[in-house]
Amino acid sequence: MLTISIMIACGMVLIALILNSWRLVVGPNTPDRIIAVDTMYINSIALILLLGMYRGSPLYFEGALLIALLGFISTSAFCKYLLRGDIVE
Amino acid sequence: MKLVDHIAVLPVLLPFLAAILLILPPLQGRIQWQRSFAIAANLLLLIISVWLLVTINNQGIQVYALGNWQAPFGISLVADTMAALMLLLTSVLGLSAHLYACAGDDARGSFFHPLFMFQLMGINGAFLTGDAFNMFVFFEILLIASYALMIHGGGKQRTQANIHYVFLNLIGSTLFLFALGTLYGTLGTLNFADMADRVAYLPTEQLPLAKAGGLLLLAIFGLKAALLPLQFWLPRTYSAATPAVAALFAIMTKVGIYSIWRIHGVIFGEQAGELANMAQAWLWPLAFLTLAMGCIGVLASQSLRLLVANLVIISVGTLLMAVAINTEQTTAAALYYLIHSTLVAAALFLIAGIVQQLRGKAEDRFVTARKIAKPAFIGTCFFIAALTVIGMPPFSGFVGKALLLKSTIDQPQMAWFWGAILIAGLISLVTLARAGTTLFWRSQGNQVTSESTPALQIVGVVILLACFPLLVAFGGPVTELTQQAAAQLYQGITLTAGAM
Amino acid sequence: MEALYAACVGLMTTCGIFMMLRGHTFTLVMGLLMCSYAVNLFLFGSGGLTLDAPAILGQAKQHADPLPQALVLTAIVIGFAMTAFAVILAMRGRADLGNDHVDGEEPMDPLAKPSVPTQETK
Amino acid sequence: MPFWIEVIASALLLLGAFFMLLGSIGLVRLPDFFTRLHAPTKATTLGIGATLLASLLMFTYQTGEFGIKELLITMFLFITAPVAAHLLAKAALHHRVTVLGDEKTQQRIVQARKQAPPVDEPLDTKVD
Amino acid sequence: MSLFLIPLLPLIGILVPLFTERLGRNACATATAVLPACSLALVLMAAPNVFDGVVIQQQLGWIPALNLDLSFHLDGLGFLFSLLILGIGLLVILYARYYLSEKEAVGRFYSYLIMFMTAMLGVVLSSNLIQLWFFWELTSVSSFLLISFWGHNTDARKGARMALAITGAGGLALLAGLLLIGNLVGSYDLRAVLDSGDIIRNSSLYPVILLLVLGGAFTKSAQFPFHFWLPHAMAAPTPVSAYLHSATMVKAGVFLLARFYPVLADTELWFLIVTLTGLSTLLMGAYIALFKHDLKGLLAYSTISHLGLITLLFGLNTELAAIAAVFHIINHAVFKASLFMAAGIIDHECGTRDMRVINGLWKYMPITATLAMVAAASMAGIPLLNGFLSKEMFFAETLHQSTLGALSWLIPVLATVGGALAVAYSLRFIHDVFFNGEPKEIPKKPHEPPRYMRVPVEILVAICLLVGIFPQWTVGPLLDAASMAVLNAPLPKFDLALWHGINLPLMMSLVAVVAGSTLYYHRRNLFRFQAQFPEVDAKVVFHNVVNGIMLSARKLNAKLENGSLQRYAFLLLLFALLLAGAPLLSLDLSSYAETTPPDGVFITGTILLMLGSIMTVLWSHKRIVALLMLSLVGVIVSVAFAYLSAPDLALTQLSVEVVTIILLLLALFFLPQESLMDRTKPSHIVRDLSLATLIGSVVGTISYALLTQPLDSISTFFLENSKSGGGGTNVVNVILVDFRGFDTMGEIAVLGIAALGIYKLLAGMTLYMPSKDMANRPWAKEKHPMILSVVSQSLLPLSLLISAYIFLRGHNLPGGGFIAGLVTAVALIQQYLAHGVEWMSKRVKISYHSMIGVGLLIALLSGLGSWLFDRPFLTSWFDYFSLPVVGKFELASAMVFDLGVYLTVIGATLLILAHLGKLTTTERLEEKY
Amino acid sequence: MKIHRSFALLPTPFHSLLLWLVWLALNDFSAGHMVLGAFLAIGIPLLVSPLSADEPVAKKPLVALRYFFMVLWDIVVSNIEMMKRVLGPIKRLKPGFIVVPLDLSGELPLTIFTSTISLTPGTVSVEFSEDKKWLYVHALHIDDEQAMVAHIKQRYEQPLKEVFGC
Ligand code: NA
Ligand code: NA
Repeated sequence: MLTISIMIACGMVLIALILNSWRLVVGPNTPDRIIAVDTMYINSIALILLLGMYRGSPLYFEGALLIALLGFISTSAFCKYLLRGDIVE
Repeated sequence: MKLVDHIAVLPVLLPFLAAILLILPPLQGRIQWQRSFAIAANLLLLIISVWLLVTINNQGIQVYALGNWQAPFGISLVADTMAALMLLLTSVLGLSAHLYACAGDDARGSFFHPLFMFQLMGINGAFLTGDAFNMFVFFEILLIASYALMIHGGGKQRTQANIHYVFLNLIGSTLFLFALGTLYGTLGTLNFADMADRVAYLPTEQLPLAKAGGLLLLAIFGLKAALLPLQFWLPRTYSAATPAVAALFAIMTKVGIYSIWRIHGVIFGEQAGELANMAQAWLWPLAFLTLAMGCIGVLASQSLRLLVANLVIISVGTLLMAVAINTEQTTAAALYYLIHSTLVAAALFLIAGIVQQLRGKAEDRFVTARKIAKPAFIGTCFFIAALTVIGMPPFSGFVGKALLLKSTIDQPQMAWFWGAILIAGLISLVTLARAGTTLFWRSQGNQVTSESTPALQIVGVVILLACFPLLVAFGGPVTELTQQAAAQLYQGITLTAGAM
Repeated sequence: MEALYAACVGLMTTCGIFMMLRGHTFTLVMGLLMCSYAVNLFLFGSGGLTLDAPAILGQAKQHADPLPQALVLTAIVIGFAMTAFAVILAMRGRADLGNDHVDGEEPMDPLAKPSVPTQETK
Repeated sequence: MPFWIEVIASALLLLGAFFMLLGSIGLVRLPDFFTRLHAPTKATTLGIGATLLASLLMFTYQTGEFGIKELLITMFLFITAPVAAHLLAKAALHHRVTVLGDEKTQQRIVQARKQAPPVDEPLDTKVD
Repeated sequence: MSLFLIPLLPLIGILVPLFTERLGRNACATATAVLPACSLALVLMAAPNVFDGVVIQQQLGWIPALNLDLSFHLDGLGFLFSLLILGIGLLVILYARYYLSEKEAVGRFYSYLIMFMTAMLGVVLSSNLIQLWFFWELTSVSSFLLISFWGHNTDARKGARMALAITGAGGLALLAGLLLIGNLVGSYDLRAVLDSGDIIRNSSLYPVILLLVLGGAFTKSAQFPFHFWLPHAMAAPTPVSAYLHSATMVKAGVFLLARFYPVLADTELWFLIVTLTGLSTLLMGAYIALFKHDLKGLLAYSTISHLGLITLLFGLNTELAAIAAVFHIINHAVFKASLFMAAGIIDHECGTRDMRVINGLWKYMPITATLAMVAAASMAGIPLLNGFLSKEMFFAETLHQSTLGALSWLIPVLATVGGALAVAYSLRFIHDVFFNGEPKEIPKKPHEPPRYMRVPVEILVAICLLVGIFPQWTVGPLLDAASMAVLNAPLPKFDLALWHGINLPLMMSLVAVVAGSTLYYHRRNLFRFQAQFPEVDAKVVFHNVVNGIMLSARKLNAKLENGSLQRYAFLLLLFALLLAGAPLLSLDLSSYAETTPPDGVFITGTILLMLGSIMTVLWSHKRIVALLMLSLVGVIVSVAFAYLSAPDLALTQLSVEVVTIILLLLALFFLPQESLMDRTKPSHIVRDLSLATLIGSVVGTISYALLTQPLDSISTFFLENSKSGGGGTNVVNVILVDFRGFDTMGEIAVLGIAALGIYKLLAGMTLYMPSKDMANRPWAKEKHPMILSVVSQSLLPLSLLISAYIFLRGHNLPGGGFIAGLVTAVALIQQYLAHGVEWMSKRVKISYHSMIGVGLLIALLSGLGSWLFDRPFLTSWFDYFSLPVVGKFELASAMVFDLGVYLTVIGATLLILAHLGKLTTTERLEEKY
Repeated sequence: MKIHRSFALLPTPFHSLLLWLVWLALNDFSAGHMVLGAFLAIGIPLLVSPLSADEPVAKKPLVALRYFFMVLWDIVVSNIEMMKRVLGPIKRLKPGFIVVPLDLSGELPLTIFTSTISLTPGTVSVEFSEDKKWLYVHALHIDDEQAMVAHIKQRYEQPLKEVFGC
């Protein structure tokens, strides 16, 4: 049962990813695109976790952790760029 | 293990250690200390290079298994006669260029000394390595160091030239990885000797892949060597760099040529079955055109530095033609020519630097300017270097040229080769005579420039110039070494040793 | 799977190279970056594709070819260093040359103001 | 694996995935930037939280040890998601994206952009 | 006696004048003369041997690979030339002592002169082909120095360059010819070569060899059409002309003809080329000489003409002609040297050499005039003088040839015409200078030169007379010996008497004298006739040709090397495409088949990746959006690595990607925010797109082939030995820090160097900082959003902990020093982002480049540590320990290495970002809202 | 800004404890990791102490805990709210900006407050006024602005004031 749930969940996350990429493509503004990418980061975390569960391997955890950490930094850098241009002034 | 057993790795580790110490306290930020230390390191490197050459002569090829992992699993360094000669050449070049820089150019920006050492580390590693991927790594070391050294001193021209140089080489590095991936994917190994071994027994359906990978490498080495149509970056880059850096860069094109010998002469050499000598067909016409382009460049040059840079292209064309002819004798001759042409290009870059200093606003452009205060010394230096590069006696140029001509006498390409070399020689002669007479004799008014040349710059130039008569006087032993090197390359001795 | 993977590598290479040829330092850097992704995938693929077989002993029944992975790791790091240099060089180019064009023609950049070329100082 | 663990884990998984999907649907459907901002900030965060819980449950059972690694990511996301949302909102404000809302809202946007206190009088300034 | 000493003594002598210069001109000249005089003595001591036909040869090994030996021989020809070189050389030394003024660099001059002397001796004494060429080129080089002695003078520079270019070109041809000869004969020893004439003449390469060697000889001897450099070489000080252009350098060419006479002569081709060249040179030189107003110009063209005569003689292919040639070499050297010296005296005393203003010098310098007139008479071929004898032989030999068939009569007729012209210009030399009224406005009042300046002329003129009157007694043995060497065979009978009775040659001489005198008498008409033709200045022509070549080279170069990186990159990529693509045409993909069907995750990932890539390109004009797309691509690639069983790669790619994006964002602020696309022509887009697509296809195809074929790789070794040999279960990490630790060391070195390089790039950079964003909006007010600062601060310890975690587990599980380093770096970057550079630099006092140094040092030392245990560099060590509370744990040298990696990564990343951030410390003008 | 420097062995004991627990969570609860984790938990705060500002300490941890669970609950609720809005008819939405007057002060409390607002039903905090006296909040749906502001202040600001004692 868990396997099936994982697969269904996986499918849903993939649909979510596709939807996000639609937002990424159409925009219309740069902030819209940033949210789209940010959300995709988080979806990727889910995808990696699901992959780990599916394969029964704990090796993927760090990947998820890093995406969480780095995705945030990347998003804040993009926002900072829009706000001030210079991100480490 | 005694120290002599580690000798093959020393030419890499010594400059590495020196570079590291130079960016750490107490050396960091103390320019005088840095100078003394760096020169000492250079001298030591020179001694080690000689020692390595002697060791190889006495004990045969030195193979060093890093991490004690034997080939083909670990990375091994293979020091044969050719590598040792290149190392010796590099250390002579390094020493003189470094001395020159210590006269003051080194202080025109930060980190000159460590970067110079890193550059030597990269070059030496590229000469020594017996592993394809490790070669990539050392290429990158020497490249990144050269990127940084090239902009030493700052200024618009350098930035412009550096942009071209860096970006083209970055594309080159990307291609290098594609090539390595292809070769690893077909051969399943990275050790040169093992690769050569496997190329011969490759299943037919995989031959095109290995060929594509191998030829792609030719593009990368061609870019380093400045093979047409990949030579455009060279004139501006070399002429924009600080003299000492340009002098050191003289060896960089040779790294490309050396790699072609190693990869296309050995791995895809005679014993490579269907892929044997696959690069030569491409190389021959392009090398010829490179030489032609070099000649055009030489004729078109309007400053000494540009002229010298274009002379480098001529030498590259000459060497690559020899590589394409691909016989043991030609290779031996080409190796001699390589040593000589590298040294003379370096000497000319240093001389151009001095001339530039002495002539005020006119710099090293071929225009009438104020008289140089004491033209005799620098003029003589230029004259010696010019004779050498043209290939006129009594300096090493004629030996190199005559050896090349002689070694190709029975080859089918002889007529083209001879014609090209002789005409290029004539063009160099005409342009250099013009350049020299303009720079040192043509003057305007009675005012005399007042700058003088620092002693260290003179020492740097003199060391290089001293090599030319020495290369002639000891032409016998030197050619014996180059022949030994070529023999090792062609008889696969290096390979057998590397596969141990 | 292999076909899709290869198609992806090819497409990314195409995109990267197209961007490289656009005549601005910034697009060049982006093209290089794109190409480095492609080349990493390419190099990685030279050892074949494997699912659920990390090269970690005791964690899986079979193991992917670890060597290409190690090579890609090295390539990534080196690529990072090179990209960093290239990016800063692009800035230096803007500072010294007043524009970011590399097409050899006169600058048409309305934002560019000719600046004094800078000398590297200690 | 006991059935109840499977059930709970599956439920959490499906719930998590559902919320993630919900966030993305919101991102697509909602009409302007600020409304869209709500969707991933909340739904996706919750979704990933649920998924992580499922993972925690599963691995804890599998390895027989109490592993709370997943809580770390959850904690991390819950700390960062609102900050990211805040920064995005600021960026959008600066970027002058089109905002749906009444006169009062438009007025407040102008004030917010200047980081000034709100004013009660309606302003003439039009927002693009 | 050692033969080596003959060239060696002058070689040492090159330095003598430089050191004795300060002692004054007399001392300097004397000291300079000593060594050549010794050399001359040595040569003379060898005379008995030489006259007996004994060839002395000595050699030493030098460069065997080149067949270059240090090898000298002394035969008759060498002996003759050595005498000329040393003898006339000594006279020129004496002469130059007076010719050069106090102010001039006498030392340098003598030094060059001796250098040239050495080179010439080398040429004539060499018995190795390559060595011969070596000295041959040295003569060109040293003559360049001599001609350009007055380098500040434009004519001197241009003349010297032209001489060097022409003789240099000839030298190259000669080298080629000599190498071919050596190869053909199988020996580069001249003695062996001289005995192999038949091999060479019968070879299919003979015409090529002949042309190449003649190319060398003719350029050096100023034969038509290579003659034009010689008159311009007259810009040299006159002693140089007296030496180089009479006795030595120009004679090197005819020496070569003589030297290779046994090998190359005696064929029709030889006859045709050499005779016709000689003949045309003879006539052309003599004709032009007549019109030269410059004294030295006249002598120069006369030299050309006489060289033509000698060449013509060699071309005739008869033994007696060759002997006559040798004889004329001697005679011409003697009278021409004296004439040049006389001309030099006149120039010296009058301050000009223009015959139009110099007149009637007989009155002012009767002795010099007499000497010059005798020498000129010899040049004209007047009896009782040496010139007459060889000219008689010449006329005689022109009659003994028939290779031109029915036209053979032309040669003696034209020879007589040449003789007549010689008489005419000699007459002009005598009449126009010493008589013809009073001198016009000349700079100085002429008088006799210093006593010893005349001595050399006197000696030479005496020789003219002695040889002219007692030929057999004076030069007989010498001529025999030299001729024997030239012919490399026993000599035919010939008679060196003054009077052979009334015969055809004598008649020809007579005709020449009469015609020549008549010609000179009617010179005004002739000059008027000649004035119709524009005077072609070879120097200008040569200069224009060279300039023209350079100009077109410049144009072509500018067209090819147009400074467009776009083009260079295009060429590079195109070249790579051709190289990699061509072999693929024969790749048969049908044997390659997919092994795994793709699943949903994979397909979605692929779609996203492709979408991201394409979008990046499409948005590349709006850079921030493109970056966003690119960052998405990076994440998907990372996830793909995770999916495809490469967790380490996923982690690394991800962290690198984020740092890169941050870097690009930083840079973007200083770069144009948008690319102007209107610059690009649609045709360029199509072109670039085609290239990119083709390369992409090639890469994709190769990738597909690699993915679907079985690979027999060395990797099993790593999997088997990772735990036992490297002490870790994460094979990728063990490869990085152990099996291929050397790569990793290089890789961190690259990172460190890049950081140093970037530091250099950033130094002193002033950048344009936009005060508004791309849509012209002013920037937001708040520099550091508060809640970002607060959250970043509290996340820092957590991030550091995570990096420690990743670092420590690396050897056995995904992670390692590099990723940990990047995580730490990113956590610190986050602080920069949240608080700014200023805030950070107040708090963080670490010198990042020292950190790089320490990191690299640790890595290096961890590798060197293995030396202590007698193992190669980077040999790893690991062991398991246990402590009371802690339990069992592993320690490995690889971890120390990894620590080095960790520190280097942090140092490098932060060095870059922190210094980049410092650029912006200048306050921006806050725009009004 | 005041630069905080503490030479005490445990500059922030709470942080150290948290780090130690995280370390154990990341690895395992073995003795070895307890020792190693302790080293790190003490070392890292020491290392970063120059970079950390003085932060107010939660004076009432219990209230804080209650607040934490309340927010957690609200998040779940907010998501159900969200679901309705997102899946329901879009046209009925009445989005807009509201302004919340702030009584709270201090960086950490304000941060927690704005984060809470962003995580909970229908609101995302957008911008402070410069004097940090006002908070602009975007609401997904505004029925009664006054009530909304009051709810936020009462439900989230009040407990936070209590926790931090300001
Ligand atoms: Na006259
Ligand atoms: Na090791």
